Amino acid sequence: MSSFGRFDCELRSSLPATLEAVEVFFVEFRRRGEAMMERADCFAAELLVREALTNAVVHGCGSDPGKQVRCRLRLRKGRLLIAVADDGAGFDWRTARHSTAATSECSGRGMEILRQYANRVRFNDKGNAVTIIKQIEGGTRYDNGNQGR
Amino acid sequence: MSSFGRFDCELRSSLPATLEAVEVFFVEFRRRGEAMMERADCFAAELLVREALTNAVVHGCGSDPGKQVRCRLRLRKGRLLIAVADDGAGFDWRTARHSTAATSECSGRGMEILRQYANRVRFNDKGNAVTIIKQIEGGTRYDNGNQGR
Amino acid sequence: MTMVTREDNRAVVQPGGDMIVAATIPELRARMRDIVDQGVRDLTIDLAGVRMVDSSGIGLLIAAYNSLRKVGGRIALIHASNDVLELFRSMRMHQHFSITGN
Amino acid sequence: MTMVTREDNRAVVQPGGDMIVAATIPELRARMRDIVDQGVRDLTIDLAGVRMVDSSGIGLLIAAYNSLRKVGGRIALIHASNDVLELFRSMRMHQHFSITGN
Ligand SMILES: Nc1ncnc2c1ncn2[C@@H]1O[C@H](COP(=O)(O)OP(=O)(O)O)[C@@H](O)[C@H]1O
Ligand SMILES: Nc1ncnc2c1ncn2[C@@H]1O[C@H](COP(=O)(O)OP(=O)(O)O)[C@@H](O)[C@H]1O
Repeated sequence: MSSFGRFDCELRSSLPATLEAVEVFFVEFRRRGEAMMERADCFAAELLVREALTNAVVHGCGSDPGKQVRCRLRLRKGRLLIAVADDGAGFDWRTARHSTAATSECSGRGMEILRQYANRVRFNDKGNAVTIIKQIEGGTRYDNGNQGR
Repeated sequence: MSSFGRFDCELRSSLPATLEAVEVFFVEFRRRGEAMMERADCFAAELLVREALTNAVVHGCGSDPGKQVRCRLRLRKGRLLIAVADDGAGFDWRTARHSTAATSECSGRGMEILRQYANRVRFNDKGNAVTIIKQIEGGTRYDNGNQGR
Repeated sequence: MTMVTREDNRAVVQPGGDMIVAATIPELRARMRDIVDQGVRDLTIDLAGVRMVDSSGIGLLIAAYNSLRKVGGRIALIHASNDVLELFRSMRMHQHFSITGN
Repeated sequence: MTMVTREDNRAVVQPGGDMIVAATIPELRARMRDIVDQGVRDLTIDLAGVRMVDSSGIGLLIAAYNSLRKVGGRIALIHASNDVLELFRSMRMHQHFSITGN
Protein backbone atom coordinates (compact mmCIF):
# COMPACT_ATOMS: atom_id res chain seq x y z
CA MET A 1 0.00 0.00 0.00
CA SER A 2 1.46 3.30 -1.01
CA SER A 3 0.13 6.66 -0.02
CA PHE A 4 -0.23 9.50 -2.48
CA GLY A 5 -1.04 12.28 -0.12
CA ARG A 6 -3.04 14.01 2.51
CA PHE A 7 -6.65 14.93 2.76
CA ASP A 8 -7.87 17.57 5.19
CA CYS A 9 -11.28 18.97 5.64
CA GLU A 10 -13.27 21.27 7.79
CA LEU A 11 -16.97 21.74 8.35
CA ARG A 12 -18.37 24.79 10.08
CA SER A 13 -22.00 24.69 10.91
CA SER A 14 -24.51 26.63 12.92
CA LEU A 15 -27.80 24.89 13.52
CA PRO A 16 -31.08 25.60 15.31
CA ALA A 17 -31.18 24.07 18.79
CA THR A 18 -33.59 21.25 17.98
CA LEU A 19 -33.10 17.49 17.81
CA GLU A 20 -34.68 17.54 14.33
CA ALA A 21 -31.98 19.91 13.08
CA VAL A 22 -29.37 17.60 14.61
CA GLU A 23 -30.74 14.74 12.51
CA VAL A 24 -30.72 16.85 9.33
CA PHE A 25 -27.12 17.69 10.13
CA PHE A 26 -26.26 13.99 10.44
CA VAL A 27 -27.69 13.13 7.03
CA GLU A 28 -24.94 15.29 5.52
CA PHE A 29 -22.39 14.31 8.15
CA ARG A 30 -22.73 10.66 7.16
CA ARG A 31 -22.57 11.27 3.43
CA ARG A 32 -19.35 13.22 3.84
CA GLY A 33 -17.95 11.15 6.70
CA GLU A 34 -18.20 7.90 4.77
CA ALA A 35 -16.08 9.34 1.98
CA MET A 36 -13.52 10.57 4.49
CA MET A 37 -13.16 7.90 7.16
CA GLU A 38 -13.12 4.16 7.66
CA ARG A 39 -16.43 2.64 8.72
CA ALA A 40 -15.41 2.01 12.33
CA ASP A 41 -14.22 5.60 12.65
CA CYS A 42 -17.52 6.86 11.22
CA PHE A 43 -19.46 5.26 14.08
CA ALA A 44 -17.16 6.64 16.79
CA ALA A 45 -17.05 10.09 15.17
CA GLU A 46 -20.83 10.25 14.80
CA LEU A 47 -21.34 9.10 18.37
CA LEU A 48 -18.99 11.76 19.76
CA VAL A 49 -20.58 14.52 17.68
CA ARG A 50 -24.05 13.30 18.72
CA GLU A 51 -23.28 13.43 22.43
CA ALA A 52 -21.78 16.89 22.17
CA LEU A 53 -24.55 18.29 19.95
CA THR A 54 -27.38 16.72 21.94
CA ASN A 55 -26.03 18.16 25.18
CA ALA A 56 -25.65 21.60 23.60
CA VAL A 57 -29.19 21.47 22.19
CA VAL A 58 -30.95 19.97 25.21
CA HIS A 59 -28.99 21.25 28.21
CA GLY A 60 -27.37 24.33 26.69
CA CYS A 61 -30.38 25.68 24.78
CA GLY A 62 -33.38 23.90 26.31
CA SER A 63 -34.24 22.77 22.75
CA ASP A 64 -35.25 26.34 21.92
CA PRO A 65 -35.46 26.59 18.09
CA GLY A 66 -34.69 30.31 18.35
CA LYS A 67 -31.24 29.47 19.71
CA GLN A 68 -28.26 28.24 17.71
CA VAL A 69 -25.59 25.63 18.34
CA ARG A 70 -22.23 25.98 16.63
CA CYS A 71 -20.24 23.02 15.46
CA ARG A 72 -16.85 22.76 13.84
CA LEU A 73 -15.35 19.51 12.62
CA ARG A 74 -11.84 19.31 11.31
CA LEU A 75 -10.06 16.26 9.95
CA ARG A 76 -6.35 16.79 9.59
CA LYS A 77 -3.28 14.60 9.88
CA GLY A 78 -5.24 11.62 11.18
CA ARG A 79 -7.01 13.58 13.85
CA LEU A 80 -10.62 14.54 14.07
CA LEU A 81 -11.33 17.69 16.04
CA ILE A 82 -14.91 18.26 17.15
CA ALA A 83 -15.79 21.65 18.66
CA VAL A 84 -19.36 22.30 19.81
CA ALA A 85 -20.53 25.49 21.53
CA ASP A 86 -23.83 26.91 22.72
CA ASP A 87 -24.83 30.20 24.40
CA GLY A 88 -26.26 28.54 27.51
CA ALA A 89 -25.17 28.87 31.13
CA GLY A 90 -22.74 25.97 30.93
CA PHE A 91 -22.26 23.57 33.84
CA ASP A 92 -19.75 22.34 36.36
CA TRP A 93 -17.85 19.95 34.10
CA ARG A 94 -15.05 19.61 36.63
CA THR A 95 -17.36 17.51 38.76
CA ALA A 96 -19.51 15.99 36.00
CA ARG A 97 -16.79 14.83 33.72
CA HIS A 98 -15.51 12.07 35.92
CA SER A 99 -18.99 10.75 36.65
CA THR A 100 -19.94 7.22 35.70
CA ALA A 101 -23.66 6.48 35.77
CA ALA A 102 -24.76 3.58 37.97
CA THR A 103 -25.71 0.81 35.54
CA SER A 104 -29.39 1.22 36.40
CA GLU A 105 -29.55 4.99 35.89
CA CYS A 106 -31.46 6.15 32.83
CA SER A 107 -29.35 9.18 32.02
CA GLY A 108 -25.93 10.68 32.56
CA ARG A 109 -24.01 8.54 30.08
CA GLY A 110 -23.00 11.25 27.62
CA MET A 111 -19.87 12.29 29.49
CA GLU A 112 -18.77 8.71 29.86
CA ILE A 113 -19.20 8.04 26.14
CA LEU A 114 -17.03 11.08 25.39
CA ARG A 115 -14.41 9.76 27.78
CA GLN A 116 -14.53 6.24 26.34
CA TYR A 117 -14.45 7.14 22.65
CA ALA A 118 -12.34 10.31 22.53
CA ASN A 119 -8.61 10.75 22.98
CA ARG A 120 -9.11 14.12 24.64
CA VAL A 121 -12.06 16.14 25.91
CA ARG A 122 -11.74 19.77 26.96
CA PHE A 123 -14.34 22.26 28.15
CA ASN A 124 -14.09 26.01 28.31
CA ASP A 125 -14.22 27.44 31.81
CA LYS A 126 -17.96 28.13 31.72
CA GLY A 127 -18.86 24.71 30.35
CA ASN A 128 -20.79 25.76 27.23
CA ALA A 129 -18.10 24.82 24.72
CA VAL A 130 -16.42 21.46 24.34
CA THR A 131 -13.47 20.39 22.19
CA ILE A 132 -12.99 16.72 21.49
CA ILE A 133 -10.01 15.07 19.79
CA LYS A 134 -10.23 11.64 18.20
CA GLN A 135 -7.43 9.82 16.40
CA ILE A 136 -8.72 8.41 13.14
CA GLU A 137 -7.42 5.32 11.32
CA GLY A 138 -8.05 6.14 7.69
CA GLY A 139 -8.35 9.86 8.03
CA THR A 140 -5.49 11.51 6.26
CA ARG A 141 -3.76 9.22 3.91
CA TYR A 142 -5.42 7.46 1.11
CA ASP A 143 -3.90 4.27 -0.06
CA ASN A 144 -4.12 2.84 -3.53
CA GLY A 145 -4.38 -0.62 -2.09
CA ASN A 146 -5.82 -3.00 -4.64
CA GLN A 147 -8.31 -0.58 -6.11
CA GLY A 148 -6.01 0.29 -9.01
CA ARG A 149 -6.95 -0.72 -12.52
CA MET B 1 -33.91 24.93 1.59
CA SER B 2 -31.95 26.19 4.54
CA SER B 3 -28.22 26.05 4.89
CA PHE B 4 -26.52 25.06 8.12
CA GLY B 5 -22.97 25.87 7.25
CA ARG B 6 -19.86 25.61 5.24
CA PHE B 7 -17.73 22.72 4.19
CA ASP B 8 -14.14 23.19 3.04
CA CYS B 9 -11.60 20.64 2.10
CA GLU B 10 -8.17 20.26 0.74
CA LEU B 11 -6.31 17.37 -0.81
CA ARG B 12 -2.56 17.44 -1.29
CA SER B 13 -1.11 14.66 -3.31
CA SER B 14 2.13 13.67 -4.91
CA LEU B 15 1.96 10.84 -7.40
CA PRO B 16 4.34 8.94 -9.68
CA ALA B 17 4.26 10.27 -13.24
CA THR B 18 2.36 7.37 -14.78
CA LEU B 19 -1.13 7.15 -16.23
CA GLU B 20 -1.80 4.16 -13.97
CA ALA B 21 -1.11 6.27 -10.87
CA VAL B 22 -3.45 8.91 -12.25
CA GLU B 23 -6.22 6.30 -12.39
CA VAL B 24 -5.52 5.15 -8.84
CA PHE B 25 -5.74 8.78 -7.79
CA PHE B 26 -9.14 9.12 -9.47
CA VAL B 27 -10.62 6.15 -7.62
CA GLU B 28 -10.21 8.16 -4.40
CA PHE B 29 -10.99 11.45 -6.09
CA ARG B 30 -14.40 10.17 -7.12
CA ARG B 31 -15.24 8.64 -3.75
CA ARG B 32 -14.51 11.95 -2.03
CA GLY B 33 -15.78 14.19 -4.81
CA GLU B 34 -19.19 12.57 -4.87
CA ALA B 35 -19.66 13.31 -1.17
CA MET B 36 -18.57 16.90 -1.71
CA MET B 37 -20.07 18.07 -4.99
CA GLU B 38 -23.16 17.78 -7.15
CA ARG B 39 -22.98 15.17 -9.89
CA ALA B 40 -22.59 17.67 -12.74
CA ASP B 41 -19.76 19.38 -10.89
CA CYS B 42 -18.04 16.03 -10.32
CA PHE B 43 -17.75 15.45 -14.08
CA ALA B 44 -16.38 18.93 -14.79
CA ALA B 45 -14.00 18.76 -11.84
CA GLU B 46 -12.69 15.33 -12.80
CA LEU B 47 -12.25 16.40 -16.43
CA LEU B 48 -10.26 19.49 -15.45
CA VAL B 49 -8.05 17.54 -13.05
CA ARG B 50 -7.56 14.83 -15.69
CA GLU B 51 -6.39 17.26 -18.35
CA ALA B 52 -3.98 18.97 -15.99
CA LEU B 53 -2.61 15.71 -14.52
CA THR B 54 -2.31 13.96 -17.88
CA ASN B 55 -0.34 16.88 -19.34
CA ALA B 56 1.95 16.99 -16.30
CA VAL B 57 2.54 13.22 -16.50
CA VAL B 58 2.91 12.89 -20.27
CA HIS B 59 4.43 16.20 -21.40
CA GLY B 60 6.01 17.35 -18.14
CA CYS B 61 7.53 14.03 -17.04
CA GLY B 62 7.54 11.86 -20.17
CA SER B 63 5.58 9.28 -18.15
CA ASP B 64 8.75 8.54 -16.15
CA PRO B 65 7.67 6.58 -13.02
CA GLY B 66 10.73 7.94 -11.21
CA LYS B 67 9.30 11.46 -11.45
CA GLN B 68 6.51 12.91 -9.39
CA VAL B 69 3.57 15.14 -10.16
CA ARG B 70 2.11 17.32 -7.41
CA CYS B 71 -1.55 18.06 -7.13
CA ARG B 72 -3.50 20.22 -4.75
CA LEU B 73 -7.28 20.45 -4.74
CA ARG B 74 -9.13 22.87 -2.52
CA LEU B 75 -12.86 23.32 -2.22
CA ARG B 76 -13.78 26.48 -0.36
CA LYS B 77 -16.65 28.95 -0.54
CA GLY B 78 -18.12 27.40 -3.67
CA ARG B 79 -14.86 27.40 -5.54
CA LEU B 80 -12.69 24.52 -6.56
CA LEU B 81 -9.02 25.30 -6.94
CA ILE B 82 -6.91 22.79 -8.83
CA ALA B 83 -3.13 23.22 -8.78
CA VAL B 84 -0.93 20.76 -10.67
CA ALA B 85 2.84 21.02 -10.99
CA ASP B 86 5.63 18.94 -12.46
CA ASP B 87 9.41 19.33 -12.64
CA GLY B 88 9.58 19.32 -16.43
CA ALA B 89 10.79 22.01 -18.80
CA GLY B 90 7.36 23.60 -19.14
CA PHE B 91 6.13 25.05 -22.44
CA ASP B 92 5.11 28.21 -24.16
CA TRP B 93 1.58 28.44 -22.78
CA ARG B 94 1.23 32.03 -23.97
CA THR B 95 0.94 30.69 -27.52
CA ALA B 96 -0.64 27.31 -26.77
CA ARG B 97 -3.38 28.44 -24.49
CA HIS B 98 -5.43 30.16 -27.13
CA SER B 99 -5.13 27.29 -29.57
CA THR B 100 -8.23 25.50 -30.79
CA ALA B 101 -7.56 22.19 -32.52
CA ALA B 102 -8.93 21.83 -36.02
CA THR B 103 -11.89 19.45 -35.72
CA SER B 104 -9.97 16.71 -37.53
CA GLU B 105 -6.80 16.90 -35.42
CA CYS B 106 -6.22 13.98 -33.09
CA SER B 107 -4.59 15.87 -30.25
CA GLY B 108 -4.27 19.33 -28.77
CA ARG B 109 -7.67 19.52 -27.09
CA GLY B 110 -6.53 19.63 -23.46
CA MET B 111 -6.02 23.38 -23.37
CA GLU B 112 -9.39 23.98 -24.96
CA ILE B 113 -11.16 21.77 -22.42
CA LEU B 114 -9.51 23.74 -19.61
CA ARG B 115 -10.71 26.96 -21.23
CA GLN B 116 -14.24 25.65 -21.76
CA TYR B 117 -14.78 24.13 -18.33
CA ALA B 118 -12.79 26.37 -15.98
CA ASN B 119 -13.52 29.89 -14.82
CA ARG B 120 -9.84 30.74 -14.77
CA VAL B 121 -6.62 29.07 -15.89
CA ARG B 122 -3.20 30.38 -14.94
CA PHE B 123 0.28 29.06 -15.63
CA ASN B 124 3.53 29.91 -13.92
CA ASP B 125 6.06 31.64 -16.12
CA LYS B 126 7.89 28.46 -17.07
CA GLY B 127 4.74 26.54 -17.87
CA ASN B 128 5.20 23.54 -15.57
CA ALA B 129 2.57 24.54 -13.01
CA VAL B 130 -1.06 25.34 -13.69
CA THR B 131 -3.76 26.72 -11.40
CA ILE B 132 -7.37 26.26 -12.39
CA ILE B 133 -10.42 27.82 -10.72
CA LYS B 134 -13.88 26.36 -11.12
CA GLN B 135 -17.07 27.68 -9.51
CA ILE B 136 -19.01 24.81 -8.00
CA GLU B 137 -22.79 24.62 -7.53
CA GLY B 138 -23.14 22.52 -4.42
CA GLY B 139 -19.68 22.99 -3.06
CA THR B 140 -19.85 24.88 0.16
CA ARG B 141 -23.29 24.94 1.59
CA TYR B 142 -25.20 21.89 2.44
CA ASP B 143 -28.91 22.12 2.32
CA ASN B 144 -31.31 20.07 4.37
CA GLY B 145 -33.73 20.01 1.44
CA ASN B 146 -36.18 17.19 1.91
CA GLN B 147 -33.73 14.71 3.36
CA GLY B 148 -34.78 15.47 6.96
CA ARG B 149 -36.59 12.88 9.00
CA MET C 1 -42.52 2.92 12.61
CA THR C 2 -41.65 0.57 15.42
CA MET C 3 -42.89 -2.98 14.74
CA VAL C 4 -44.13 -5.22 17.56
CA THR C 5 -44.74 -8.97 17.27
CA ARG C 6 -46.61 -10.36 20.30
CA GLU C 7 -47.31 -13.85 21.56
CA ASP C 8 -48.79 -14.28 25.05
CA ASN C 9 -46.54 -12.40 27.48
CA ARG C 10 -43.68 -12.26 25.00
CA ALA C 11 -42.98 -9.55 22.45
CA VAL C 12 -40.31 -8.74 19.88
CA VAL C 13 -39.79 -5.05 19.12
CA GLN C 14 -38.09 -3.82 15.94
CA PRO C 15 -37.41 -0.11 16.35
CA GLY C 16 -38.41 2.04 13.35
CA GLY C 17 -35.64 3.88 11.52
CA ASP C 18 -32.01 2.92 11.91
CA MET C 19 -31.18 4.78 15.12
CA ILE C 20 -32.12 4.78 18.80
CA VAL C 21 -31.09 8.33 19.63
CA ALA C 22 -32.41 11.43 21.39
CA ALA C 23 -34.61 12.48 18.45
CA THR C 24 -36.20 9.07 17.92
CA ILE C 25 -36.76 7.69 21.43
CA PRO C 26 -40.12 9.31 22.32
CA GLU C 27 -42.03 7.04 19.92
CA LEU C 28 -40.12 3.92 20.97
CA ARG C 29 -40.55 4.76 24.65
CA ALA C 30 -44.34 5.07 24.26
CA ARG C 31 -44.58 1.74 22.44
CA MET C 32 -42.49 -0.09 25.02
CA ARG C 33 -44.53 1.40 27.85
CA ASP C 34 -47.76 0.17 26.21
CA ILE C 35 -46.32 -3.29 25.78
CA VAL C 36 -45.35 -3.62 29.43
CA ASP C 37 -48.73 -2.18 30.50
CA GLN C 38 -50.41 -4.83 28.38
CA GLY C 39 -48.69 -7.57 30.35
CA VAL C 40 -45.60 -8.41 28.33
CA ARG C 41 -42.88 -9.80 30.61
CA ASP C 42 -40.41 -11.19 28.12
CA LEU C 43 -39.25 -8.43 25.77
CA THR C 44 -36.80 -8.89 22.92
CA ILE C 45 -35.46 -5.85 21.11
CA ASP C 46 -34.26 -6.72 17.62
CA LEU C 47 -31.46 -4.32 16.72
CA ALA C 48 -30.89 -5.76 13.23
CA GLY C 49 -31.73 -2.49 11.48
CA VAL C 50 -30.11 -0.25 14.07
CA ARG C 51 -26.92 1.49 12.99
CA MET C 52 -26.59 3.98 15.83
CA VAL C 53 -27.46 4.14 19.53
CA ASP C 54 -26.51 7.14 21.66
CA SER C 55 -26.54 7.78 25.42
CA SER C 56 -30.25 8.65 25.29
CA GLY C 57 -30.95 5.36 23.54
CA ILE C 58 -29.00 3.48 26.18
CA GLY C 59 -31.01 5.36 28.81
CA LEU C 60 -34.25 4.21 27.21
CA LEU C 61 -33.12 0.57 27.17
CA ILE C 62 -32.14 0.83 30.85
CA ALA C 63 -35.52 2.40 31.66
CA ALA C 64 -37.28 -0.52 29.95
CA TYR C 65 -35.11 -2.94 31.87
CA ASN C 66 -35.93 -1.20 35.16
CA SER C 67 -39.69 -1.28 34.62
CA LEU C 68 -39.67 -4.92 33.53
CA ARG C 69 -37.54 -5.93 36.48
CA LYS C 70 -40.09 -4.37 38.86
CA VAL C 71 -42.77 -6.68 37.52
CA GLY C 72 -40.55 -9.75 37.33
CA GLY C 73 -39.91 -9.55 33.58
CA ARG C 74 -36.78 -9.63 31.47
CA ILE C 75 -35.35 -8.07 28.37
CA ALA C 76 -32.95 -9.27 25.68
CA LEU C 77 -31.18 -7.42 22.89
CA ILE C 78 -30.49 -9.35 19.69
CA HIS C 79 -28.74 -8.71 16.36
CA ALA C 80 -26.62 -5.82 17.61
CA SER C 81 -24.03 -4.61 15.07
CA ASN C 82 -20.36 -4.80 16.02
CA ASP C 83 -20.20 -1.07 16.67
CA VAL C 84 -23.29 -1.16 18.87
CA LEU C 85 -22.07 -4.29 20.69
CA GLU C 86 -18.80 -2.57 21.49
CA LEU C 87 -20.64 0.49 22.76
CA PHE C 88 -22.87 -1.63 25.02
CA ARG C 89 -19.86 -3.50 26.31
CA SER C 90 -17.92 -0.34 27.10
CA MET C 91 -20.98 0.99 28.92
CA ARG C 92 -21.28 -2.25 30.93
CA MET C 93 -24.78 -3.01 29.73
CA HIS C 94 -24.23 -6.76 29.71
CA GLN C 95 -24.55 -6.58 33.50
CA HIS C 96 -28.31 -6.29 32.96
CA PHE C 97 -29.09 -7.53 29.49
CA SER C 98 -28.67 -10.59 27.44
CA ILE C 99 -27.02 -9.06 24.37
CA THR C 100 -26.16 -10.93 21.19
CA GLY C 101 -24.67 -9.75 17.90
CA ASN C 102 -25.50 -10.72 14.37
CA MET D 1 -12.43 -5.67 -22.21
CA THR D 2 -13.78 -3.94 -25.29
CA MET D 3 -16.69 -5.85 -26.85
CA VAL D 4 -17.22 -5.93 -30.61
CA THR D 5 -20.36 -7.15 -32.37
CA ARG D 6 -19.86 -7.56 -36.14
CA GLU D 7 -22.22 -8.11 -39.03
CA ASP D 8 -20.84 -7.80 -42.59
CA ASN D 9 -19.12 -4.46 -42.89
CA ARG D 10 -20.83 -3.09 -39.78
CA ALA D 11 -19.64 -3.27 -36.19
CA VAL D 12 -20.75 -2.04 -32.79
CA VAL D 13 -17.99 -1.39 -30.24
CA GLN D 14 -18.63 -1.24 -26.50
CA PRO D 15 -15.48 0.11 -24.84
CA GLY D 16 -14.33 -1.86 -21.77
CA GLY D 17 -14.34 -0.03 -18.44
CA ASP D 18 -16.29 3.16 -17.91
CA MET D 19 -13.81 5.65 -19.33
CA ILE D 20 -12.18 6.59 -22.64
CA VAL D 21 -9.15 8.40 -21.28
CA ALA D 22 -5.38 8.54 -21.72
CA ALA D 23 -4.77 5.40 -19.65
CA THR D 24 -7.37 3.26 -21.38
CA ILE D 25 -7.13 4.22 -25.05
CA PRO D 26 -4.26 1.97 -26.23
CA GLU D 27 -6.43 -1.16 -26.03
CA LEU D 28 -9.43 0.53 -27.65
CA ARG D 29 -7.25 2.02 -30.40
CA ALA D 30 -5.81 -1.41 -31.27
CA ARG D 31 -9.28 -2.99 -31.46
CA MET D 32 -10.66 -0.23 -33.67
CA ARG D 33 -7.68 -0.43 -35.98
CA ASP D 34 -8.20 -4.21 -36.38
CA ILE D 35 -11.86 -3.67 -37.15
CA VAL D 36 -11.17 -1.16 -39.89
CA ASP D 37 -8.38 -3.38 -41.28
CA GLN D 38 -10.88 -6.25 -41.42
CA GLY D 39 -13.14 -4.23 -43.68
CA VAL D 40 -15.66 -2.62 -41.35
CA ARG D 41 -16.98 0.61 -42.86
CA ASP D 42 -19.92 1.39 -40.62
CA LEU D 43 -18.76 1.70 -37.02
CA THR D 44 -21.02 2.42 -34.04
CA ILE D 45 -19.48 3.17 -30.68
CA ASP D 46 -21.86 2.46 -27.83
CA LEU D 47 -21.06 4.83 -24.97
CA ALA D 48 -23.76 3.46 -22.63
CA GLY D 49 -21.24 2.39 -19.99
CA VAL D 50 -18.93 5.35 -20.44
CA ARG D 51 -18.88 7.87 -17.62
CA MET D 52 -15.82 9.87 -18.64
CA VAL D 53 -14.07 10.88 -21.86
CA ASP D 54 -11.04 13.17 -21.83
CA SER D 55 -9.14 15.00 -24.58
CA SER D 56 -7.14 11.84 -25.40
CA GLY D 57 -10.40 9.92 -25.77
CA ILE D 58 -11.77 12.59 -28.10
CA GLY D 59 -8.49 12.36 -30.05
CA LEU D 60 -8.98 8.60 -30.47
CA LEU D 61 -12.53 9.03 -31.74
CA ILE D 62 -11.33 11.65 -34.23
CA ALA D 63 -8.52 9.33 -35.37
CA ALA D 64 -11.07 6.56 -35.97
CA TYR D 65 -13.23 9.00 -37.90
CA ASN D 66 -10.27 10.09 -40.02
CA SER D 67 -9.24 6.56 -40.96
CA LEU D 68 -12.80 5.52 -41.79
CA ARG D 69 -13.35 8.61 -43.89
CA LYS D 70 -10.28 7.76 -45.97
CA VAL D 71 -11.86 4.43 -46.95
CA GLY D 72 -15.35 5.83 -47.42
CA GLY D 73 -16.73 4.63 -44.09
CA ARG D 74 -18.61 6.35 -41.30
CA ILE D 75 -18.86 6.35 -37.55
CA ALA D 76 -21.67 7.02 -35.09
CA LEU D 77 -21.67 7.51 -31.33
CA ILE D 78 -24.73 6.33 -29.40
CA HIS D 79 -25.95 6.37 -25.80
CA ALA D 80 -23.71 9.24 -24.67
CA SER D 81 -24.44 10.47 -21.13
CA ASN D 82 -25.53 14.09 -20.68
CA ASP D 83 -22.10 15.06 -19.39
CA VAL D 84 -20.34 13.41 -22.32
CA LEU D 85 -22.83 14.87 -24.83
CA GLU D 86 -22.16 18.34 -23.49
CA LEU D 87 -18.43 17.79 -23.74
CA PHE D 88 -18.72 16.60 -27.37
CA ARG D 89 -20.91 19.54 -28.21
CA SER D 90 -18.54 22.06 -26.68
CA MET D 91 -15.70 20.47 -28.62
CA ARG D 92 -17.71 20.70 -31.88
CA MET D 93 -17.58 16.94 -32.50
CA HIS D 94 -21.05 16.86 -34.05
CA GLN D 95 -19.42 18.38 -37.14
CA HIS D 96 -18.08 14.89 -37.91
CA PHE D 97 -20.12 12.41 -35.99
CA SER D 98 -23.66 11.37 -35.62
CA ILE D 99 -23.98 11.58 -31.81
CA THR D 100 -27.03 10.56 -29.80
CA GLY D 101 -27.70 10.50 -26.07
CA ASN D 102 -29.49 7.92 -23.98
N1 LIG E 1 -23.70 22.13 26.93
C1 LIG E 1 -24.17 21.94 28.19
N2 LIG E 1 -24.80 22.96 28.84
C2 LIG E 1 -25.29 22.78 30.08
N3 LIG E 1 -25.18 21.63 30.77
C3 LIG E 1 -24.57 20.59 30.21
C4 LIG E 1 -24.03 20.67 28.89
N4 LIG E 1 -23.47 19.47 28.59
C5 LIG E 1 -23.65 18.68 29.65
N5 LIG E 1 -24.32 19.34 30.65
C6 LIG E 1 -24.66 18.82 31.99
O1 LIG E 1 -23.96 17.63 32.23
C7 LIG E 1 -24.85 16.61 32.63
C8 LIG E 1 -24.33 15.25 32.23
O2 LIG E 1 -24.40 15.13 30.82
P1 LIG E 1 -24.43 13.68 30.16
O3 LIG E 1 -23.36 12.84 30.76
O4 LIG E 1 -24.40 13.89 28.70
O5 LIG E 1 -25.83 13.04 30.58
P2 LIG E 1 -27.32 13.44 30.20
O6 LIG E 1 -27.26 14.33 29.01
O7 LIG E 1 -27.97 12.13 29.93
O8 LIG E 1 -27.87 14.12 31.42
C9 LIG E 1 -26.17 16.97 32.01
O9 LIG E 1 -27.27 16.43 32.70
C10 LIG E 1 -26.13 18.50 32.11
O10 LIG E 1 -26.54 18.92 33.36
N1 LIG F 1 2.93 20.31 -18.05
C1 LIG F 1 3.39 20.47 -19.33
N2 LIG F 1 4.70 20.38 -19.58
C2 LIG F 1 5.16 20.53 -20.86
N3 LIG F 1 4.37 20.77 -21.92
C3 LIG F 1 3.06 20.87 -21.73
C4 LIG F 1 2.48 20.74 -20.42
N4 LIG F 1 1.14 20.90 -20.55
C5 LIG F 1 0.90 21.12 -21.86
N5 LIG F 1 2.03 21.13 -22.56
C6 LIG F 1 2.19 21.37 -24.03
O1 LIG F 1 1.00 21.92 -24.54
C7 LIG F 1 0.56 21.18 -25.66
C8 LIG F 1 -0.96 21.22 -25.78
O2 LIG F 1 -1.54 20.48 -24.74
P1 LIG F 1 -3.02 19.92 -24.86
O3 LIG F 1 -3.90 21.02 -25.38
O4 LIG F 1 -3.39 19.31 -23.58
O5 LIG F 1 -2.96 18.84 -26.02
P2 LIG F 1 -2.22 17.42 -26.06
O6 LIG F 1 -1.88 17.05 -24.65
O7 LIG F 1 -3.23 16.53 -26.68
O8 LIG F 1 -1.00 17.63 -26.92
C9 LIG F 1 1.11 19.80 -25.45
O9 LIG F 1 1.24 19.08 -26.64
C10 LIG F 1 2.45 20.10 -24.79
O10 LIG F 1 3.41 20.40 -25.76
